[in-house]
Amino acid sequence: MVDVNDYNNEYENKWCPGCGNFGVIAAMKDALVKQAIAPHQILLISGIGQAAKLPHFMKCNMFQTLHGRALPIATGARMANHDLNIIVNSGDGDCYGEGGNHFLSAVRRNVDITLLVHNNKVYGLTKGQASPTSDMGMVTKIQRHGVISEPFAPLSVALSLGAGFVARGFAGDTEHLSYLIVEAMAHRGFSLIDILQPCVSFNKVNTYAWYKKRVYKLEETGYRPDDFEEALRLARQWGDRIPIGIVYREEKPTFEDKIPGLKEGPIISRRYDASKVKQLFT
Amino acid sequence: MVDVNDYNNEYENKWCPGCGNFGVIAAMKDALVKQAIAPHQILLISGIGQAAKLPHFMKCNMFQTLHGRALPIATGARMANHDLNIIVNSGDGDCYGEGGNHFLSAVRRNVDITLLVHNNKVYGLTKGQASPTSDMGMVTKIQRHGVISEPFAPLSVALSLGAGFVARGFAGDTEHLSYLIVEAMAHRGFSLIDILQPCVSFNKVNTYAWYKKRVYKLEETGYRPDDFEEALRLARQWGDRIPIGIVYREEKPTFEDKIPGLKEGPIISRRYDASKVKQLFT
Amino acid sequence: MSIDITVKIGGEAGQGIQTVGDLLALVCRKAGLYIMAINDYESRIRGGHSFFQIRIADRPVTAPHHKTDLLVALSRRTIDLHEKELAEGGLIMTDQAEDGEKENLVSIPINDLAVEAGGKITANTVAAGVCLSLLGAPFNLYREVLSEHFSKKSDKVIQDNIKAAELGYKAVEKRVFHRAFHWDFGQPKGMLMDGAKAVAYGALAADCRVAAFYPMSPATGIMAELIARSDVFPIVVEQAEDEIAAVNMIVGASFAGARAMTSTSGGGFCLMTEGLGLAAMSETPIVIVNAQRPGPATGLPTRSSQSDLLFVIRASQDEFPRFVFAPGTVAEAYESMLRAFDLSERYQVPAIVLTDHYMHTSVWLNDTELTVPDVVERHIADKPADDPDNYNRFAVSTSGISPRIIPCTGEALIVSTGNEHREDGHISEAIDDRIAMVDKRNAKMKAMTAEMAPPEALFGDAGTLLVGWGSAGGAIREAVELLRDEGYDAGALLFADIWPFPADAVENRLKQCKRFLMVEMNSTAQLGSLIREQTGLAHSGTILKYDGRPIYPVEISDGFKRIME
Amino acid sequence: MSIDITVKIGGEAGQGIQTVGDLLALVCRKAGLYIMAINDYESRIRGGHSFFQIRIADRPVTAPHHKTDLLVALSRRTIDLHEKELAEGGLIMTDQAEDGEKENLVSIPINDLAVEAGGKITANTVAAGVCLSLLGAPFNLYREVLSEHFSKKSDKVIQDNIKAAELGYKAVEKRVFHRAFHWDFGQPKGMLMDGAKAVAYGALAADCRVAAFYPMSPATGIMAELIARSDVFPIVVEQAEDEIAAVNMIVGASFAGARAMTSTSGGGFCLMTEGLGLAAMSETPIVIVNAQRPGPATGLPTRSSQSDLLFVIRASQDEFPRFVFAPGTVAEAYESMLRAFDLSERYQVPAIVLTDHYMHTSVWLNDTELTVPDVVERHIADKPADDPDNYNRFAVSTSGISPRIIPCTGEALIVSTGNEHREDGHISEAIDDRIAMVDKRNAKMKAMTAEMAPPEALFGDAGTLLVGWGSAGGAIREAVELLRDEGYDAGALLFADIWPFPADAVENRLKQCKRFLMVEMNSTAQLGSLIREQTGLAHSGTILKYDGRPIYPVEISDGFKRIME
Ligand SMILES: Cc1ncc(C[n+]2csc(CCOP(=O)(O)OP(=O)(O)O)c2C)c(N)n1
Ligand SMILES: Cc1ncc(C[n+]2csc(CCOP(=O)(O)OP(=O)(O)O)c2C)c(N)n1
Ligand code: SF4
Ligand code: SF4
Ligand SMILES: [Mg+2]
Ligand SMILES: [Mg+2]
Repeated sequence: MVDVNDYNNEYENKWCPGCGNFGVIAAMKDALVKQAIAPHQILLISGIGQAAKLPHFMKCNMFQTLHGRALPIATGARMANHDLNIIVNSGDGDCYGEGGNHFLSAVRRNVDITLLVHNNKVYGLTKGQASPTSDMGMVTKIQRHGVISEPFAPLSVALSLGAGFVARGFAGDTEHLSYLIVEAMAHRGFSLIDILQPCVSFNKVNTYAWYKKRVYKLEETGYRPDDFEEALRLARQWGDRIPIGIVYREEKPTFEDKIPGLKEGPIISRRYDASKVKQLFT
Repeated sequence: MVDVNDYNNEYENKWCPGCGNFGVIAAMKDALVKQAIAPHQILLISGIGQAAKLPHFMKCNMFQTLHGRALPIATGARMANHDLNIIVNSGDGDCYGEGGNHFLSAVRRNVDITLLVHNNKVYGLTKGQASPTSDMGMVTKIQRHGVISEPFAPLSVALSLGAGFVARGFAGDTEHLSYLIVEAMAHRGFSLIDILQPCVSFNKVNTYAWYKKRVYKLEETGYRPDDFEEALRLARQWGDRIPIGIVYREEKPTFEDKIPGLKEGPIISRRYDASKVKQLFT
Repeated sequence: MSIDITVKIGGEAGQGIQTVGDLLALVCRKAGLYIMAINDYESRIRGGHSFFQIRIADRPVTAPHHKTDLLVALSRRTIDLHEKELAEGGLIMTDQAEDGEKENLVSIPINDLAVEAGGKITANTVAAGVCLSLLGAPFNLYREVLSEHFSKKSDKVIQDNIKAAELGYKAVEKRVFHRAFHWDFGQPKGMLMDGAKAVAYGALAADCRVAAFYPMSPATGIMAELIARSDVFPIVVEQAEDEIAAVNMIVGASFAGARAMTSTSGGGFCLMTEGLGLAAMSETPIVIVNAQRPGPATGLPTRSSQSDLLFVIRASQDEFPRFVFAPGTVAEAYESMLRAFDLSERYQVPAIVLTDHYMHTSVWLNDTELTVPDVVERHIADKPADDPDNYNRFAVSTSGISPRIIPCTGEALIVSTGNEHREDGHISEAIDDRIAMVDKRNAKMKAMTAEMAPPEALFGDAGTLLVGWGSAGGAIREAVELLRDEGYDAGALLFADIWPFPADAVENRLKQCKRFLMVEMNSTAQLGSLIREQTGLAHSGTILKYDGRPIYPVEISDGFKRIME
Repeated sequence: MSIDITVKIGGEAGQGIQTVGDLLALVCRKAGLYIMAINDYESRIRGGHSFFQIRIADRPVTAPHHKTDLLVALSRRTIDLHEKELAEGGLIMTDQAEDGEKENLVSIPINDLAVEAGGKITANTVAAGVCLSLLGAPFNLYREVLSEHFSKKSDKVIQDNIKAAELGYKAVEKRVFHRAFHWDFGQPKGMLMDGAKAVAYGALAADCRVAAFYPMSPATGIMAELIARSDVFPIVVEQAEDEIAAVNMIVGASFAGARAMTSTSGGGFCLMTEGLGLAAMSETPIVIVNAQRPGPATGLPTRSSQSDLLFVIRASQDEFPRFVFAPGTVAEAYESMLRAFDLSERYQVPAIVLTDHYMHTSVWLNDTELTVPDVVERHIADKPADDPDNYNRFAVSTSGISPRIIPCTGEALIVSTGNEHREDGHISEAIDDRIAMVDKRNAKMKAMTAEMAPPEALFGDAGTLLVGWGSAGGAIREAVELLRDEGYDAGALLFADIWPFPADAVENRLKQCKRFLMVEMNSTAQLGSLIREQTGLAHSGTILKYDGRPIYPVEISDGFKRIME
């Protein structure tokens, strides 16, 4: 039996008290325990940022990498061993800013990993600059006259590029988020959960209260996430009402399915054969 | 009077005979002449690739830069001097592959430039690898078992990120393409023309004939490019019928409009004032 | 007796220790004192442990001191970690006392006093008040500083803070601190300046018009400073989607006629190296500030290092001339920016300014006068206007410099590319063109080398020279003093101009000494390698510190003695 | 008399000159001859001018020859450009003759003969037939090669080509070419191999399981070769979205347990430098091949260069151990890959293999036996299985090497990061941890240095040594022969193992000679700089070529003589 305590470690947590990330990590542990996955059976990969520190605060296999680069690292890991169960923790800056190009490609590849983007709509670790998802007009020390770029639209872009599992979670609703994580992990192929995550230190706009007033659960509306057009419409809904839940789900052959060399199992499990090398020289 | 000959130079053209790029350059020259823009009044910026060589084959101001980086270069040029009239020539690999992250940001910024993507759905200059827009299953020397990634969807992604001018052209219809270029240049803000461009050397799928059978002009259907939902639907249309023309158009404040420092004119035209510097030390 | 006192304020991130330090610095400046302060913090927003350490003196001080005279402990951990650094007769001031008053411990209920004064938010004002009172600073001085500091706030805020200051002062009225002194040193000797500000001001003085960056510690501070000034100065600053975009944006901006810069740290610099090569190939002037921190990879994001020297000199494929500066003081940081912009445009090559976290986040009282150019020479060609048809952007010349014009400002057309090219800028694969262009670019090196100042010598005729570069210079300077006071025949050579390497001057200097030792904030003595590469001369020992923390003068003098034994 | 003949086939891109060359090479190999061939083409798909230049000899040849005995001109421009290179008694064979037969000109209607044989597509077979006939090669040999070469094609294709060959042969039946010789040299002496293939085969022999790349000349060829073998070998190759993704993919793959590599050229390598640092910090083994071409920036994409040496040694912020190899022959290229993978895993550091366009696209007949390991040692720790709770990925050890495990293969947990860290892999900013980890990483350097082979010496006791590295070695080798034949006291030192620099061995060697000259394909003699940095010894002159073209032995011997005068 896997217990939530199995996932607790003694490493000091470095987030601000009240940070939305606490909700995310609680939901993750809960989801892993629910699936009876033990710490040595899971691999967390992250980039750099407050979100990306998460793996340090959990006892399990982990690799925290470079700002923006978690997705190619995870893709490479799956190429080597597609039995690995991988969750990627990333921030909005990490994933949609520095790592934007990799996000596009990971979706298009349909690599079988679960991506959790802790979307606090701000650069937390570097002290509060606008991120790609910051709403227009948001004022920061750097964006003194307010953000002037259109916000990045993760759900719409993912859908446009054929993503098979597109969801939105809320760090303030751990139970619902845990459910989403379980579903995302069950999904074969790339799954995205963009998580609305309050940053109590730098984002004074999109607070817990702000979200609580606005979010509603798709699961409670009878919505079935199999209608692409409807999903596209919901992906764009923002403002007074913000949907959380599974926006779209469709299983398709994964990246790993489509690579002939992986049919026989993980490439690392295959055998080295000197005779084949010798044949090269004949 | 500007004449098309003003744009001809003696530098040897290096494209393959029959390449779709010839249609693009003809359309560009035609569009510039129509607008009575002289060679010293226009600046072409490009990346690296067959498409990106275009500026060399035209007599005008030009800067061919790095693979993937034409958009940030153009953005920087506009920051310095937003009176510059800039066209960016890019390839599908250049713009949606190596430069994918910049594409996302250029759209979101709404920088007032005109982007022509010569989309031949293949890496031409590097001899025929798949590009981000190659259709699934397309076989190349590198993609021996066919492309396994979902193709990049430039129009849908641009629309998702708030692009104000989204069009598709066809290199085989110079006149129509010239019209699109004129419209795109007239548009205040970022304008994208994704150009279906046959590559006679490496793309044996998406040939002139293949396109000619499929493309139809939106202008001939009575379509008005002001309905976002409809634009999104058209952006996804591919296969038997492929729309060309202006898919969406909406003017919004540009990047340059929204930077307070640019209100008084191009930043390079302002005056250096030593007394302001001295004030820093008081 | 000369004044040399170190106050260290420790606490958690978010507690505002920096405010305490800022107030102390302002009061000291007003009193005509000199200061030098360092900022130590972790890569997190709340909690953990950080400190601000300010050295107060009646003469210029260039490095931090390793002993603390007054330790202000806003957290228990501050005492645990730093008690051992207390100088003889030093005091700990805290609101965290567990075991009551001790001889060297002043227990003050800072938060209670703050609440009494008008709110917890004034706690830092209380704390600074306690410090100033212990040090014997007149209350008036502090009141004036508070009034100025909060001049844009409401009257209530000002009054609350003055009240808080008073309460702090009174709380230690009776306490005699034998390091207290008479605060009377005349007019302020200069301006408080940290490296980030110095770099930003240098850029403004150089008429930088466009800046692009991606946030990265410790470089972001420069951009924050530029942005804060962008209402007054003609400058546009854009936060890019990544460092690749940032460097290419400034290449574009410079191409279009604006002086342009970016700033970053190691990992971001990696991503800029391809763009650096484009600037070189297209001969587009750009300025990149690389604010070093320990690596490799993410390393220690809020710590300091001098470990990118050899990387920035060789960064990007193939060979091309570039400038590399490594200023050692805030004044040099400012002047380096002026020179970087000017020389970059004069020679049409990229310029890199190497700073570091220590330089960026430390504060000095700068008493050096800084250059403010009356006009900014842009080195733009005007000739092409006469004969636009025959304009060649890359015309071969003996100096290697070709006439540069700005696109769309006249009839002459500019053709430029990152490929190898002909004189007219069009791509060429011809052997002759390739050789001509490589030779043309390399030809600049001679005059560029002549622009480089030789390293500053301190007691340059001493038997043993301590050789260092960049921000380590301050500590080396004081180490030389310490050593000479103890009778050692020590001197120093401090590099601020790194590349093109002023080889002849260095060789002449180093040939005269018996031996030289490298003092660097890295683990392999990179400047030592470069000196050997350029002069053939080998150092006789190293004093290296690579734990991310600033080096203390005494660490250098101790290292010196160890080697000399 | 020994055989040493150069045939040069010139024409436009897309005309298939490469096929002519390939056929000649195959026939020569079958005849027991040696060959060495270079490939010269522009950065375009059709048109322009390219050539394939094959040197045929009865003993190993390591570099191209500057004179052409038989010039096959499939375009008029070939004659214009290359006629002057014709050796005494050399012939031009062409279908482009304007002014009819000349003494040194054989005019053949190649296309007409091809059409006669069955189609224009056989033109290359005709051309090769003409060459072979002129050189006196027995027709049977050619027929056999054609049958093998087209063995997977239809019978008609084979017959057409044999017909074409025959027509080519007959067309010059009467022509006497005084360079014809008797084709009888026994069995094939080895295998035809270009650098790209050698690198790819080395990777397969090293059991590389994952490769990721972004297309870039001249590196893509390696990946094409790996992909072509991926049905037989357990290897997955992915075209990444950019070079940043490519390098990070292989870091991920290696972390997950697969030997992994990427390949690129300068601009792509720039983009990989941050990932290189991640590999270093997380001590994840990776192999990067940087196939050099002239820069900076896009430079000359289809030309060659040796100009990234100092860059790759210092690339990425801060300091860390890495291996750098620069193989000089195809056999060395193959062996370097084996060693790069093995040493990278043994020491848990990144390894860089520096090749270049010339190496990748040239073909040699390799007669050296190549190592094929029976088992591939992976240097993975098994200990943690006994005590998973106390496993520390970055445990400090005197060798600097810590036990590496593969995630999710047991109970022990792996914790890794690109930040500075504790022994257990969690982020740490503590001074002790930082110093321990830097020292641990640096500690590997000693044993790594011992792995490095000293440079190969040719007449190492000669008075003057020509010093070079990588693919320039072949030409230097022949230059030494030329010089010694002329009575000069010349030798050479050829570097294939570059970093960690085998300083002691080099110093010992170089101290013995009177002088040494650097022979490099760059404009600043980068290895010369490195030698001086590492040994203090300065070269006495340089023979540098940086026009992107391969260097000829005679250029080196001429340079030598010029310097010695
Ligand atoms: C190449 C590079 N550029 C910049 C940085 C600095 N950096 C660290 S975290 C971060 C942004 C963090 O924002 P986000 O990803 O949204 O994470 P958050 O802290 O908000 O959770 C940046 C810019 C870096 N580490 N590496
Ligand atoms: C950093 C970098 N990576 C790779 C390359 C090699 N490269 C040159 S052009 C090109 C792709 C061209 O494809 P595309 O942009 O679609 O242009 P096309 O040639 O098809 O018009 C690549 C990968 C490069 N020049 N620079
Ligand atoms: S800065 Fe924001 S995101 Fe980071 S830990 Fe604090 S509250 Fe959380
Ligand atoms: S390779 Fe394709 S895109 Fe390039 S010039 Fe030839 S036809 Fe055009
Ligand atoms: Mg964030
Ligand atoms: Mg293309």
